[in-house]
Amino acid sequence: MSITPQTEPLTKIKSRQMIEFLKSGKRLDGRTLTQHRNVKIEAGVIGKAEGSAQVTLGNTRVLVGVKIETGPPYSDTPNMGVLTVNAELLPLAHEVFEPGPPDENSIELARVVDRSIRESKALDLESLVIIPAKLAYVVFVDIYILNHDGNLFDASEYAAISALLNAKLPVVKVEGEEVKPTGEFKELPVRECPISVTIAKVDEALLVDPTLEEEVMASAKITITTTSTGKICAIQKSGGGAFTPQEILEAQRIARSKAEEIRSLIPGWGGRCG
Amino acid sequence: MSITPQTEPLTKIKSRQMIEFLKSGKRLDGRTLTQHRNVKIEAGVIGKAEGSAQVTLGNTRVLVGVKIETGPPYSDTPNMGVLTVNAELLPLAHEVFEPGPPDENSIELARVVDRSIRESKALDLESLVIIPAKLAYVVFVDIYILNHDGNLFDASEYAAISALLNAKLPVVKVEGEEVKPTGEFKELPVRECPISVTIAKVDEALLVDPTLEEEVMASAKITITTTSTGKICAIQKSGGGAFTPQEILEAQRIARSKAEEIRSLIPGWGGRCG
Amino acid sequence: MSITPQTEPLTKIKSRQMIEFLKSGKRLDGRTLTQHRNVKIEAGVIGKAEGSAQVTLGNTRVLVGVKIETGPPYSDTPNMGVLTVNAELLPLAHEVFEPGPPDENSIELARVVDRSIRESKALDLESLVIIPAKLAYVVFVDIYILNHDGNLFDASEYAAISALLNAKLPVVKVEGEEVKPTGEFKELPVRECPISVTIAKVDEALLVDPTLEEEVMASAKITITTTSTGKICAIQKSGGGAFTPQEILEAQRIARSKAEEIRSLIPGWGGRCG
Amino acid sequence: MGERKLIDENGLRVDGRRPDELRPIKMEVGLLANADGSAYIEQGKSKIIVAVYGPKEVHPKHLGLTGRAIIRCRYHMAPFSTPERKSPAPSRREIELSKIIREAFEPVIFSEYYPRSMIDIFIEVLQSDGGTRCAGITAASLALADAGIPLRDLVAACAVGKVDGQLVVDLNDVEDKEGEADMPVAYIPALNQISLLQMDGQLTEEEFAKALEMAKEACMKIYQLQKQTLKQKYVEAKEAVEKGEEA
Amino acid sequence: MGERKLIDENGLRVDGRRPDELRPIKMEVGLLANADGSAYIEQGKSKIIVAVYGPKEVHPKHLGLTGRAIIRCRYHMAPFSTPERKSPAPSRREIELSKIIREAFEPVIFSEYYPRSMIDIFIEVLQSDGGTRCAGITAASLALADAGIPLRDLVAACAVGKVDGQLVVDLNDVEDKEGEADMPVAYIPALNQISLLQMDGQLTEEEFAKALEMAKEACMKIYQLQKQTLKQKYVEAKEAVEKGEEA
Amino acid sequence: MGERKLIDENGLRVDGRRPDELRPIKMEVGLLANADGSAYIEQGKSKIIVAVYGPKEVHPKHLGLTGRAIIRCRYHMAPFSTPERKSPAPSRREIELSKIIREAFEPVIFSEYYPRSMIDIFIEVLQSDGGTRCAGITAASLALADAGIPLRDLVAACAVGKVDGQLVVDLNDVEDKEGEADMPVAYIPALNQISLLQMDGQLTEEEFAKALEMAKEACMKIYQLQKQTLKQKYVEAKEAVEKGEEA
Repeated sequence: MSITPQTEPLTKIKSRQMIEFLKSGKRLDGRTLTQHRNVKIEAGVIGKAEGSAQVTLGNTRVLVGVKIETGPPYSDTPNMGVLTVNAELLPLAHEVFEPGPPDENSIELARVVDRSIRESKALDLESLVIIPAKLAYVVFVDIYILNHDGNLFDASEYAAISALLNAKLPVVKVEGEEVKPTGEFKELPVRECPISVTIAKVDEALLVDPTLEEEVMASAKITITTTSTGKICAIQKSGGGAFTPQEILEAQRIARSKAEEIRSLIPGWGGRCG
Repeated sequence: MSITPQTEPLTKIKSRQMIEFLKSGKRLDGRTLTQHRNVKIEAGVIGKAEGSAQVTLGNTRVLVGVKIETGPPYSDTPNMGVLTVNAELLPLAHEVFEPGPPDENSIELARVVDRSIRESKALDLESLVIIPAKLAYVVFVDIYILNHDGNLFDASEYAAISALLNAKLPVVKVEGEEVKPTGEFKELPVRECPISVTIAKVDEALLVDPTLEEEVMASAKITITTTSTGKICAIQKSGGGAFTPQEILEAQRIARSKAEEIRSLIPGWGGRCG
Repeated sequence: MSITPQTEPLTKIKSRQMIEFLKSGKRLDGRTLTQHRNVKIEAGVIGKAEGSAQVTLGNTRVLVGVKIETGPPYSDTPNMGVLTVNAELLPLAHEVFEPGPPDENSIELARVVDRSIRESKALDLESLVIIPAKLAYVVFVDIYILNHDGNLFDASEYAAISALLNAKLPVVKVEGEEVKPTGEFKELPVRECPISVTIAKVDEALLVDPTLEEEVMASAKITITTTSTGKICAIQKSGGGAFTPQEILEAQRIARSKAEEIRSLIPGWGGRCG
Repeated sequence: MGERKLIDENGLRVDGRRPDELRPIKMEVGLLANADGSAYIEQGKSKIIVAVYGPKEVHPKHLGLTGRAIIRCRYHMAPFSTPERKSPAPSRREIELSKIIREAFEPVIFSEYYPRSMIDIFIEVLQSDGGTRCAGITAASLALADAGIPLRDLVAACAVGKVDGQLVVDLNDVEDKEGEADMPVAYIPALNQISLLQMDGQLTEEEFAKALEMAKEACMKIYQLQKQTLKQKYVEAKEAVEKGEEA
Repeated sequence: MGERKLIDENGLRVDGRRPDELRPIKMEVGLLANADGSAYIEQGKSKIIVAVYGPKEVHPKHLGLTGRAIIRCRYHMAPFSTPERKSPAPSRREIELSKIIREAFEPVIFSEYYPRSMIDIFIEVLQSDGGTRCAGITAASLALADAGIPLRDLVAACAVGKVDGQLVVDLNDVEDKEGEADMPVAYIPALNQISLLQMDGQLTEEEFAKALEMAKEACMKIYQLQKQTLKQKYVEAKEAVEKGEEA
Repeated sequence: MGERKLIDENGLRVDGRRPDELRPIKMEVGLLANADGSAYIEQGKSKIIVAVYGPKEVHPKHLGLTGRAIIRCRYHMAPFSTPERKSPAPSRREIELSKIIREAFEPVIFSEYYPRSMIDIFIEVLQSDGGTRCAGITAASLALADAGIPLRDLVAACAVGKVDGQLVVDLNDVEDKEGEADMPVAYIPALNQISLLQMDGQLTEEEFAKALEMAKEACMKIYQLQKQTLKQKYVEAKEAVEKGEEA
């Protein structure tokens, strides 16, 4: 059951200040409306995982690890590998996060990232089956939120695709009923580089890459993911407000152009698509 | 752990009125002591389920869906199909029902209905094994309480047996290790039509088919299930009161005669047994 | 997540009295510092379990049952049987124990007993595999706390090793894919008799086999398990205090000598090792 | 994905509909006796029942908010609603949909009128054939209105998608699974605002703009049906009262 | 179901008992140091221990009832009590039995004497050989009495069943599993009332009436044993006190 | 257990270390923006991040203690920290370690200064290569200091173990798994006290005494690194402030 959350509002002074700044097209941290915070992406930070990447968007910090195992494919997709995305809003990352099983926020986060990867066909799941209906690669993408200062969807999505691009696939051989690792590795078949861009609406203004303070002030957010060929492959409106159709079209234009910028920062994508 | 429940009592006026009425053999809704509320049974309401039925007893409303799949039999009954009964006290149905895993009330409800079906041998489980110890039909009976105005045991039992009588068994064929649906269906082997009758004791009176108000006032309830051949096949006393042996024998006589009435309303039973 | 527990302290009078007694080397129940309470061990109390034993240490009372089944070995130890230790702090045993899934205290208790058995190599797991990587004996050791008056670690450990020594292994034969019991039994291969000794520190004094009152007063406890050949095979410091290295060495000497005493009381060990 | 043809040579869909044609829709309000408001919808073969309870006091009290009512929402599928039996425990999908459906109603409910209170929306999918989150929102609007909860407007919802390269409204299950894109939209006509928007599959910029327009139009048709259903109910209630007075 | 003969040519049962004969029963009270009351019962091979705590304050307070004590009851089986190891997590069967056992005690406890309080009954089945819910009730009565909880009367419980076409009392595990019917009954002699009654299997009307009569008689025998056990305990306690005074 | 040689002919270990040599250690403090204190440690290939929140009010209030702050501690492993993916749900091992790590800090935190408050310690193992509970304690001490929580002293932790018959400090994963004993120790230098001690494997009395001594020495080396890290941080902070004043 979903329940209206209790959110600590900003102080009156701060919220008044944010609104005033926005009226002149500026944000509290000095950015323009469509500017991202400083984006830093490091791939391969967890050497023992099959793939990994850490992303910082300003003070937001996300670590993604990819583990690859073998297991049965889903019965309705016997010719495909399995992709599983999970997110942990660690208590480390913000004092409102409590330890426990995934809540609606971490489930939504994981599913939004999952859809970006799946619907863009970034991961070639067809090539990850080993024996149809019996054995396939299972790719676990675990999103670990280390510090929460807003826009977890995008930070997680950038970390996830970077970790997949960074991942090595352990080659196995099948002997009778047994699966054995050969000790060799090959590239994980990543064919696309979907990039999500989240835009928050604060008092009529559309803000790219909102901070946590901006999210608290926002009536709603929209996350739009586009592919390298300019197709929209996933959208998620979230938060308890609404957008006019015009705002949505405008957000879509912004997302499309900002995605290009971000995609150039994804380690491993340049070489892969070239 | 079971805990004495907190129950909102009736108003003093209402409870006094109920007692007075009962002294003259009448009930607040005008029924005699042994009269059921209006019973309505509709089978086949969920066309995509293998079987279904909706029962209303006055304002009590229950939907049962039957799903049939294949799976391994239980290890202690390798030559039998599997029957699984589950009940959901939906928050939709009454404001005291909260979402969550089944509590003692929904578990008791499911087990009482399960015993009615199982102990009457209504479902011929022996004929539902496909490969002994390996593969059998698994029959899921899911009880969905849509509105709660008392006597959930009986409404659920009538809906369950009606849904089973309504159910089509998807015929499968086994090829090597694989189970394939043939696309054909046959009748589910239902051989009996157990009917439970619940009787509440309010201030010495025995009331058939109690409303929720009557249940709140009752010291105890007893649910007695009989078969079409007049055998008793399941009993459950529930609630925090007690019955004298004489009251129990009297309840048994009432249940036996009322069951005949109800059985004639079960869709599909007439044709089946004739 | 572990949280500082709320513990009801002793009354001031009682705690002052305990401290005074300790200053003259005595304890409230008349014992010397290194004396155990009356130890009583009965094996075979649950005839239907494969093995069982009940231990009382003063008013502390623990029942351990051993069940032996067959199942797959762990994938990382394909040539070994499986040992599983579980502990239930029953609500029966103390009013602070609430029903529910195992909490950190029962998990710690089970793991401390598990390590005593495992690290002493008491149970010859290598001989408990039936078909490598496929089928092995699974030995369940279930610790049932019936009355809690302190020192659950030791009472449970004595009951566990006694129950294992008491256990009969049901001999099975494998025919094709099926495992069948032959109806015969043999001794469970128990090769060692680890004995844990728990020592609490109360106001500088080291007390063997603390009562619950002494545990409440203690700053910390240490549990040291030794084998029949005098090796240390497991240690667990617990509780929110600390020991000097000197105290730990002293505790180790005490544990070693007390273990000899207790080992002579373990039913079935004398004959086994002789 | 699918190899099946989803649009035939006459431009008609698997169930014979034109691209911009809704499935047959049947709406009913006030059918559950205990709930403060309730509604039932059949949209094609999807069947959904919704109950609303509240506004009522929050228990335990410390969960209440001082300036507004909290909204609780559960989207849940019956175990027998799907081809394979669904476990009654909430799936990750149901948890996500409960959240975004709740968010779709936050902008229309005058929750500020009821501090320290809560309003419960329970959506039960009894039979699923695609489009259940949208049909659930459509029915939940009716149930809220039936409960007398003050609303800025009704919310109407409908998906637009792409099958065989063509944009179509109100996808059924086959079109959803085998099609190329699916975009559920919830629209608030009086505010000209969209309070739920999701998308998966792939759309170009042009397709997206057109899809948004089609969704709005489909929602407006559903909105008319919603208003008609409520009016009918009001007429029936009035007639029942008058009949009662006559008797 | 079973093909095994459960009644031999002399009319005796698998364990040599006559149809109306109870298994050997051993009862003990006051054996657990921490509990306010406790009891142990062996009935045939079934072994059960029961502790009672209370009346004590309810925590958290808002769970208490203003006019009476609440009763909490747990029927639980040890993992090693059954032929196959039982998971310690409560099964659906244990949850149902906890409820109906609690309800079996509601009519005898003077709970109105202890508003805002609670009384806990913890029943642990250590070895199971049939009839554990009844033996658990029998022992729990003793534990309640041992705790000094005011009772209208003790509750005595025993099952009656049908094996090889014949009615028998106090079924053991084989008779329960392979027999044709099983009917556990809890009886309150002083009130002539039945506070637990369940049945599965099949019985005719005549058999049912006779079974009820046999259950009552069996319960009365158990009731005598209960009273004897409590009296014995009282005598022992008195002797201990007197001995203490002498010393 | 292992057949691999863990100590070579030159007395060196699998990673080339001498028996009493620690792995390379890298420490960092104050890296997380939201936490009141934070630290990061790399010890060999083990990588651990720790955040501390508090002292802050306890919610709900009745969980607070009147005479002191409660400490909450979670030791948790990332799903990608281990060779096989670890389920993010806490394992029994993680639950036990959370408890004994909390207990290792109880003696050093001046919790009596903060009644009705709580202090949270969150330890996340990002990459595991043995010794993570000890490295976690070492880093948590830094995070507590970084949060400004008053401490009697830092806690330094290190394991001693036995491989190929020889005592060695700071075991890596291979040495832990294939060695003959493992003994994690947490030491409080200012108090000369051990606040965490566990052992598995087998040690003689003499080995145990020597191992305890070696652990103490290893902890003292780690303690020096901890103090150095905090001092460095203090210098950096001071320089930053001065630079700010100059500007």
